Amino acid sequence: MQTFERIHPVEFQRRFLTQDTRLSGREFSQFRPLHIVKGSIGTAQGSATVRMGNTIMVCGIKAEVCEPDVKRPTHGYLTTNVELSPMCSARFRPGPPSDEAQVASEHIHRLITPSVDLTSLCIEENKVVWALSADIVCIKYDGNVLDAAIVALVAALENLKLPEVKVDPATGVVEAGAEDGVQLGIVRRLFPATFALVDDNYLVADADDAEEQMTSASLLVVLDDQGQMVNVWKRGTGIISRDTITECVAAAAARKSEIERALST
Amino acid sequence: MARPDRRDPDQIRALNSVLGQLSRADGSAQFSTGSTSVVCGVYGPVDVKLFDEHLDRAHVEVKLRPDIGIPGPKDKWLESAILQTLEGNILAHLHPRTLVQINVQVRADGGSLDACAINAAILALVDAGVPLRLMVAAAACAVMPDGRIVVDPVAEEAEAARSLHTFAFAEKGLGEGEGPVYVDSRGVFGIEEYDACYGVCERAVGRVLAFMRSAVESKVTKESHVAGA
Amino acid sequence: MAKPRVVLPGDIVDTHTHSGSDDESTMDVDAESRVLRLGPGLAQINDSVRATAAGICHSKDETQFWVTSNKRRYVAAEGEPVIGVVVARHAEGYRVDIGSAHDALLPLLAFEGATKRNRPDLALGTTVYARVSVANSLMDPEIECYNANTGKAEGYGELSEGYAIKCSLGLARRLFSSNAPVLVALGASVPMEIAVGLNGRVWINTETPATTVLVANAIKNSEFLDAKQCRQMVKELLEKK
Amino acid sequence: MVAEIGPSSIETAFILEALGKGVRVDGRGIYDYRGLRIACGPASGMVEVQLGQTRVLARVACEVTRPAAERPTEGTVQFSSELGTLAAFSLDRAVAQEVSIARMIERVIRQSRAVDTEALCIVAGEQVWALRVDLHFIDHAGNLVDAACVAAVAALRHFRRPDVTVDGGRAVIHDPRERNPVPLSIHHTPVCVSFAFMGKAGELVVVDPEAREELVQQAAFTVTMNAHKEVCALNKAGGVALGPEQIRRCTQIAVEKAGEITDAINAALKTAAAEEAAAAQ
Repeated sequence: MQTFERIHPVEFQRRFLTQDTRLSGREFSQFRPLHIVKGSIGTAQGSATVRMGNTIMVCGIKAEVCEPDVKRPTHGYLTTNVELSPMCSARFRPGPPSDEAQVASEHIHRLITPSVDLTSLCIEENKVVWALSADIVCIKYDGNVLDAAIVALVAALENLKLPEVKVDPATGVVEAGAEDGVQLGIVRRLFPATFALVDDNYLVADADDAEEQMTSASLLVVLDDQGQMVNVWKRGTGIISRDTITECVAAAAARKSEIERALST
Repeated sequence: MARPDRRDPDQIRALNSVLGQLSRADGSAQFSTGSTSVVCGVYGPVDVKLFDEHLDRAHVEVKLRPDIGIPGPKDKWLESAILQTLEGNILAHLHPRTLVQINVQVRADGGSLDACAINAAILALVDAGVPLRLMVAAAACAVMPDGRIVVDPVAEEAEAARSLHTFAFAEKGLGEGEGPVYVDSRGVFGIEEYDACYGVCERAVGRVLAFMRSAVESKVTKESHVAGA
Repeated sequence: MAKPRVVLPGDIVDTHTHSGSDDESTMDVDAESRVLRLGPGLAQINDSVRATAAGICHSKDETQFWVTSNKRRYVAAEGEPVIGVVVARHAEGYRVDIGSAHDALLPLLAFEGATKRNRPDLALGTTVYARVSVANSLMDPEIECYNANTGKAEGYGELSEGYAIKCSLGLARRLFSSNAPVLVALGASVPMEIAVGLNGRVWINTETPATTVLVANAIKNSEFLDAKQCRQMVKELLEKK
Repeated sequence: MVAEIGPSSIETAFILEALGKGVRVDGRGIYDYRGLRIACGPASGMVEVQLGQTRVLARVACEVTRPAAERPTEGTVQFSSELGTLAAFSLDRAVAQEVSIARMIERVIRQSRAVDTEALCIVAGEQVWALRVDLHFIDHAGNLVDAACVAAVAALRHFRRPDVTVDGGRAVIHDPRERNPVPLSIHHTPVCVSFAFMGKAGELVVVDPEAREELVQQAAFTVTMNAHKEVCALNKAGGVALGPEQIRRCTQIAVEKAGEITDAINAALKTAAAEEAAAAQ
């Protein structure tokens, strides 16, 4: 069986898809179970590890202090960086971040920015604010990195603790208190669900690496706490019909409760 | 509450396109919707770097430069959006071991830039004679705080909007039950709002496709009346 | 024969085949199916013939369909005359840039009277007029400077003087047909040698550089003019000289 | 249109032979510029220049930043350009890299103090305006320098920055919709006039070289003048040596050409201002 899979990967997958099953035994609309460990990195102010089948992402948030932007004196900073290095999969080459990694970083940044109240990062207006840098590193790549990255980031933000900070008015030097301080209130959590159009006519949820090779279109649906939609992102020229997208939104709502349960453990 | 430029909610800004003006590019198109303007030059099929070479098809690449500043993550994101929307539409297997390079230069961003860039890119591909499956066009709309849906929002409206939606459709995909080629909806919105925006953008894309058809037709007839075809 | 009409990529071309369920006239067609020969710019995509390029769709006695479109990037096609510049020399021949995706190979023996011993010696940068002998999408194109059957040069070979200009493939194709209005108008009053390459390059040679530049500008200006306007434009250029 | 690895031998020979008889490949006179079209707008500080087929777009933008420690009362003007693959796909990498036009334009505008950086100060030591001029090469048909210089200078003069009122240490930046934006203070308009020298000893000279002529030139020389007929800069990067006589003749020709170009810039800015005024009613 191994050689057939290696020589004709497409044909091999097609054998399963035509019988409405998947190599992994999951239903077409079934997501992989989520295992979340919060605070997995001791040295980071906030961290979380997320395992979704064989896709593992670790998110670490480091907090530093810096001067606010002249135009927005009360706003702190939150930057996101997704790392897809050769460590997690042979498809990524060493060197500068690949297009896929840069696009994922930018997309997650666009989704998370309205979800976090940046003014709560302000220590002293126009002088000192918190700058959070979230690195989301992929340890193992088995498809659907975007979902795992978003959940890891949300979990890490929930885990984030910023030390008490005092600014010495004379010298302007910032001292951090010893014990762990306030929990940052994240305004709105994000619940992602990604669907992939495999072999141009099977829509599967949470595609793994093998299925991703045969994907002609991918659809990301992100919901917020109240179940409202935050993002619909459909890429690739494969056609996902209008009604299918509506069905995916419903499936995403189901996935949301799974994520909520995993986040609360 | 009227729109800043007093347009009707379902009115697109003035469309303008110029085809085949660049001397070096194999095909070029400048596409403008109101003050948002993008020029795109396509080279292809040309020689490809060994690293990118595919034995059975052409390699498609998008290079985008913003109007202001050095290219950053936002531009990389838009590059990927254009590539994902148009790559599958190019019959790449007809020209193996070659490169089709889509160079997108943003001239001015007055709102709804993503849609304008996709429209400029498809027209440049058509002008270059790169073999394509279908015509594709894009349009954007915004849901304002008071619930109104406005098509082709200007930058000012986009900032105040509750959610922003960009859709791209293939010409044959309209109304035949087929779906969108590209969707990017961001903000806070329910399924009904999403559906409404889907319809508004689908109609807007229909108008953009009609505009594109007349632009290409006038260029083709201008070139061919000499041949007495 | 359906009258030629402008098509855009994705347009369904009405080929009157009995399987054709397209929007245009629904003429009923006799039962037996005919072999359709699709030229450039057309492709069969799940049981309908669609255009893949923008241009004018022509048809000939309902079996041959093709789209003429104006492009700039040359895709080598067998039998077409081209003008190229030698960019490299290898053991088995020269590499010639003909403006297509890959440089063409010009074998050393592809010249009139070339033998193992007496082979042509072309320097880098030489301009040659040649004919595409091998062209398919998987291989680099090959060109030859003689007619392989007769062994005669028939005008192909090195172009040692004069000047080559670049123009669109559509214009080159029109110039290639002998009755191109601009060439007829120019030929009447200016003694000149012209070689048209279908890869969008035209070689011009006249007695003085001034007239060569005049001919080059006339050709470039003629792209969007019809026959009458061409004659008028050439007359004005000649008077100004 | 097609890859231009290098000029073919008959092209080189023909261009030189024609030039010997005072004839240029596109029919222009030796000292003639190609048609110059300058389009300002629609955005503020946006100018596109078309010199024959060469097209350059300039965009000016401003931002409030903290001044450099050593110059607390001066704003900054930064240029950036890249001869990317849109305009120069077929030029091999070496040529594209070496053509750093932004540096030349930056030197010309900075050394001639065309932009008053003192006027860019908002609150000394705290906040100043940082100007950015982005040059985009859209089509390269020769002589990018002259087109880029016209575009940069015209864009700086066309640009309007938000108005600012300062009371005490606090500066209020007014939204362009409430208070009309303010022009920059530009002392003068430096204009580049480029020459190409061809032939073995560089004896054949032309103004505003076209792409094919640039491939064959032995040396390039740019004279930068301002409207008061003063030379701001002379720029020659390598190539065959030029005698004092040739340089003197070039500067003389440059005076006349610079005048024509400056008039064209002023005319374009005037029509743009008129259109804006009409649109504002």
